Amino acid sequence: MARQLVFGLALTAALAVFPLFSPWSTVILTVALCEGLAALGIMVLLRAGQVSFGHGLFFSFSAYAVAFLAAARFGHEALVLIPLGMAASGLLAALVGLFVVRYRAIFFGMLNLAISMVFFSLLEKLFPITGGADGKRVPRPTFAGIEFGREQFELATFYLTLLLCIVAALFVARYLLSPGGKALEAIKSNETRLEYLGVSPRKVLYGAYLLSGLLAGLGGAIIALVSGHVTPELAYWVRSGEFVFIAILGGIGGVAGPFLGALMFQIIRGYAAVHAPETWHAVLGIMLLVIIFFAPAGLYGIVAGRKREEGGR
Amino acid sequence: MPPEMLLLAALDGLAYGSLIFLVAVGLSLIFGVLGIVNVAHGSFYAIGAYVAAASVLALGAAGLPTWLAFPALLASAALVGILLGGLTEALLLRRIYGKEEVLQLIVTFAVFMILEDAQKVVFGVQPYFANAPMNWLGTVEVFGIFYTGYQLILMPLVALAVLLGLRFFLRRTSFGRAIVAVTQDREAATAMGIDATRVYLITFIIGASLAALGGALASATTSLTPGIGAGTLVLSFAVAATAGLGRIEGAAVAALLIGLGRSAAVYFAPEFDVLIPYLIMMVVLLIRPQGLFSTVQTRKV
Amino acid sequence: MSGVILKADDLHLRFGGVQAANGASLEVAANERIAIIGPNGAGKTTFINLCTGYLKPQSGRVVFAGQDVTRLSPRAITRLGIGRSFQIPQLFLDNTVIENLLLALSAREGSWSPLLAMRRHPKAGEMWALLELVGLKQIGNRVVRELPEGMRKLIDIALALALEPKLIFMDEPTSGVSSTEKFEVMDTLARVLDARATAAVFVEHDMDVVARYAGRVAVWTGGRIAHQGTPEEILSHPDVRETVIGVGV
Amino acid sequence: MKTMKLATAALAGALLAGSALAQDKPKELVVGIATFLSGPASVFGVPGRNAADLLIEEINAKGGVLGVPLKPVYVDEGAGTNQLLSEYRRVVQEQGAQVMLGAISSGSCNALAPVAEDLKVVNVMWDCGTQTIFEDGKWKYSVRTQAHAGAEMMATLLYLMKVKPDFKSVAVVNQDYAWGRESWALLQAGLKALKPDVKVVAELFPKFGAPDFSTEITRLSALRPDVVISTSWGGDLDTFVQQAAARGLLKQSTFVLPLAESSLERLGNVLPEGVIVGSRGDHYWLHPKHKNTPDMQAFVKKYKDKTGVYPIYPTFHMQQALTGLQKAYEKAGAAAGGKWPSREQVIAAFEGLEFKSLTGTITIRQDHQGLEDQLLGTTRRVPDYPFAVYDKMALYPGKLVTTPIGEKSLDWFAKVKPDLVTDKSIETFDYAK
Repeated sequence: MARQLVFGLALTAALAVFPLFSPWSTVILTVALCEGLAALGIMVLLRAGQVSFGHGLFFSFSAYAVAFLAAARFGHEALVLIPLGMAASGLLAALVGLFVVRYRAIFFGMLNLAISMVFFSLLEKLFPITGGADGKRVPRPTFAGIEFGREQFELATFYLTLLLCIVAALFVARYLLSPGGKALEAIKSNETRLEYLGVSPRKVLYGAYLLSGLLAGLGGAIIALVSGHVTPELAYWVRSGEFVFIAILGGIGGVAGPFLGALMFQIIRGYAAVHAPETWHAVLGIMLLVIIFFAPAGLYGIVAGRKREEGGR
Repeated sequence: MPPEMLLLAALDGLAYGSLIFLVAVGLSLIFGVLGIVNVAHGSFYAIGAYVAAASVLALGAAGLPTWLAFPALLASAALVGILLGGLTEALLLRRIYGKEEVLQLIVTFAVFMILEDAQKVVFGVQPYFANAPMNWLGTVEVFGIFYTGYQLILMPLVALAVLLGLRFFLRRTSFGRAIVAVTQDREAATAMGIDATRVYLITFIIGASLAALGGALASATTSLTPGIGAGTLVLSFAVAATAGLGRIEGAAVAALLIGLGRSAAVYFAPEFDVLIPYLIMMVVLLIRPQGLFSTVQTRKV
Repeated sequence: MSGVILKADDLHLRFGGVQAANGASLEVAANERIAIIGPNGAGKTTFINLCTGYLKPQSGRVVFAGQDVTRLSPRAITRLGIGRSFQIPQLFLDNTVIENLLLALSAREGSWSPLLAMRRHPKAGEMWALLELVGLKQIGNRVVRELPEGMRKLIDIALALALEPKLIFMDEPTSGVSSTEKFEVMDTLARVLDARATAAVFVEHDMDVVARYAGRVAVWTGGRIAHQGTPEEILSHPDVRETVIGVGV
Repeated sequence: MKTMKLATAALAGALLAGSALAQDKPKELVVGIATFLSGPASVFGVPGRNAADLLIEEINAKGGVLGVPLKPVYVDEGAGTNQLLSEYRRVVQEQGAQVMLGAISSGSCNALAPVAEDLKVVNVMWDCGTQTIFEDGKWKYSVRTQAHAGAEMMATLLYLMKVKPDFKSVAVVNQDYAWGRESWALLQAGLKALKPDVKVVAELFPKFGAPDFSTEITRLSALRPDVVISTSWGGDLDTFVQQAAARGLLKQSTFVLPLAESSLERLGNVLPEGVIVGSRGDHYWLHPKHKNTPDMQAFVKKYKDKTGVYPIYPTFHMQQALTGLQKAYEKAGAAAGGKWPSREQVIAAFEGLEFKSLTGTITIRQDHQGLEDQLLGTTRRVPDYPFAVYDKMALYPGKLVTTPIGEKSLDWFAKVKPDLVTDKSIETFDYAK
């Protein structure tokens, strides 16, 4: 636990000072943190052995919710829009969760994929409402009542995001150690026994699904604000796949993993975009293979060392 | 809407369904035997298409007779299946069979990302097509509407041949039976002297070749552009999951269902045609979580 | 019979051409200990599965504490107070022994606050005490996957006991336990069951264990009870000696 | 801990890599170019990049812009809008780009315009077509060096009315995204004004990147509309035309394909005679007035030598953007007394700028929208090439077909008068070797 805290603090501190040195990194880091949040949601589900290939649904749903609310001049304030976007995804997760928690393994993944693809198709189809494939612009809202310029807004959003990520990570860490988190792991290791403890695996998974939907929603809400534009691509299955990719890349051993993975993902993507603009997918793919075959515990596993997983971690 | 329009819509759905079937049945077969949902399947489809188009164009450039294009399509599919499929299985998948499903899925996802770019580097980004085989087969007239013989007759025939061929192979040949045995109980099959490693490799190659065959057939009617693999993959996921993963005949029915559903949508609700496959899949999974043709298996305690 | 807490009545279940339950009936009184014996394939485990909701009978019913539980899920039945252990231990292999038990405790107590660390559960001491009772305290912090089968068997039973059931089904509690420790284990179990006034139904192949710990014995063949009675009656019964114990002993 | 330090160091290195500030007469002028390097639209993006490489080399060989060589940095539009936005920022802030060329997709342009304002960087919209950019918004730092969708669709309509005045029914098959939808909305508004009695028998919007149009073609075959319009492009257009041609649909209806110039060479003998084609502007490598100019011949030869194919419209759009940029810098430099102009001076120089492209003259209006002529034609097979070429061409002056400043294209289309079809300023040409 102490080790994880030290690591978390170091990571946070490193992140907190970066934008001061290189202003242009603010947005990229914020984007990475947003993807980290979604990947954290994926990690929660991975603890139950379930993989969702459709979390782009919640990511994009809150992003579009924010876009619509901001365009409607309703709650034209970042500190209102973010929780509203998150709540929208939470509601959707509460609804979708009712169905998907009945499924396991590949069917869980496929059903999530299907639902997100329906939403993706709708975003593209309902052109008059959603702007189709070109998406919607998100006007820059006020931040705590202040009309910031671009740079200040980006900086403020970054620090807010960092703060929210810490809160989210700490909460998820606590949750994973709580009986509910342990029951979640039990779905992966022995669902039958869980039933025979009088626990409903569906309810346990439902809670986790809700949490993961909220986390992805939080990420989506912020990304809508910080990039000022939303497109259906946020809901495409490849995007959902990236979240899983990031979670595995970072490692699911600790809550810092997904964020580490997201940062690495952005760095590789940024570098590849400069030096190999036509083959950055391949670079990422090779990187992932290397991680899976040579460091299966992910980046977090490399950094934190391979420690026996016990209660505290 | 005159009644013959229904028939016309059905004919379109048949051709479309045949194509998706070829891709989906490979996906389904691989899942049934190896237990892996192969995301790289979309790339096998795309690369199969590119290789086929390239070889058909090369034949044309060499001034050889057009009918040679048909064996060239088959050969391209087999080449892609054996080379790419074989390498993927032998170099990567073989090392992770014991691991979690998620990791296996992600490995194929990584392969998909790599192959998508590889395809771009090799074949470029300009649309690519080789329509000689389609034009060579001419057209067929139904109720005053012209259809290409290629889509209306050849594609469904190939799909049917693959379906019957797979059935025969799995039920009547000793290697096919070995595949079925490994699917049902790997340990018992290995104890009986079946080489599971070989079964996995060959199954994966067959599955990959089927995807490549789908691509090869599509190359005559469709312009190949970057990204065709991703779209086809999701569609064949939908078919395979609707059918119940691992179900070969089921994949045929589901592909037909989705093909017909889609073409009906173009007539009656054109705004919904892209939603149809996913809606069918969702409805089926909500009613029958294990897919149309699978049976529930209870764990022994 | 007074104080019947479980009544399984004429259960039938057929799958894959096998009549796994063919008129299976049994009554269990509070605080009673019943051994089920019978050859492999007689439908003993199926009977437990039927009584605990894992399988649903095609006909017949199960009544527990005055409530029809035939169609209920294992989860609901567990909550009503029926516990069970398994022939092959069903555990959370990647967790420690105490975590396994604490999860059961949390389930029993309904403690699902996401901010409560499970290892700091206010009643965690109770689980350590239970571990001590079954002699597993020293391995409480070991990961289950590393432990031998015999120990897993015990943990499996402890997990069921942690829920404080009124009735417990145990599927071959002593299989995998070395013959020297068998009686020790069963002594401990009997003590816990008596102390908690828990009724028990257990499947057993060792006739010495049956003779010593069962109040009543039911002989299972062909998916139903063939004979039942006290251990003395049953173990001396000629048919039983031949069909059930016969070759083995 | 050691590994962590390493990781942190790597992160720092990645993020801290230099940030050049604008100076007086820089060593090089970094031009960020957003273009599709992946995805289906790379059929335009990659030719655009190839042309840029070639043209920048040429400009630099002649001493660059005001003596400063250009350095292109490419950004992939195909990576998705969010990724594009952060890359765009990075190129401006980290690599010190003073000018950005962005982008191809209207969606990207919509997303980039406000970012360019934020970053105060000159943004030349080098290929995107949506008319709404400058009709619905005012962007100080963005400018467009080619026509918009309004001009393109208006010219298309006028040409259709000219060559096939008697059509009674129309069907449309457009890609299902903003361009497909918006271009149809414009055409529909114009049709209503010019030919109110025409019947729209089918509006089909197949999925972007659809591999199969069989059902759509069956429906069109059954409906037998006089005219089939499709503003599709790239692989979608190729697939649609191929499948339609194989089934005789191209002979049954008159096809109007305003973007087909970019597919002519690829489609080879698939495209029959009599199809109405366009190229989103006046550019065409066999332009009746300019095909024999030395500049055009040199460009076509260089491009063909480099890529093996004839140049298509995005390469001309790139040429216009880079030429416009060069001229704006020269104009601003002269105004600044030979000093290196600031970004604000450059963008101001764009207003009212007139410059020659390979096929005509581009004028940048006060609203930063370019005026460009429009060339349409009807396909004809000639022995000179193994693919169809333009015949019966009509050249529409940009002024005639572009929505006036302050008006919205949709409203302007709704009140267009039929006499525009025969306006005297329209020049016509036939194919000549």
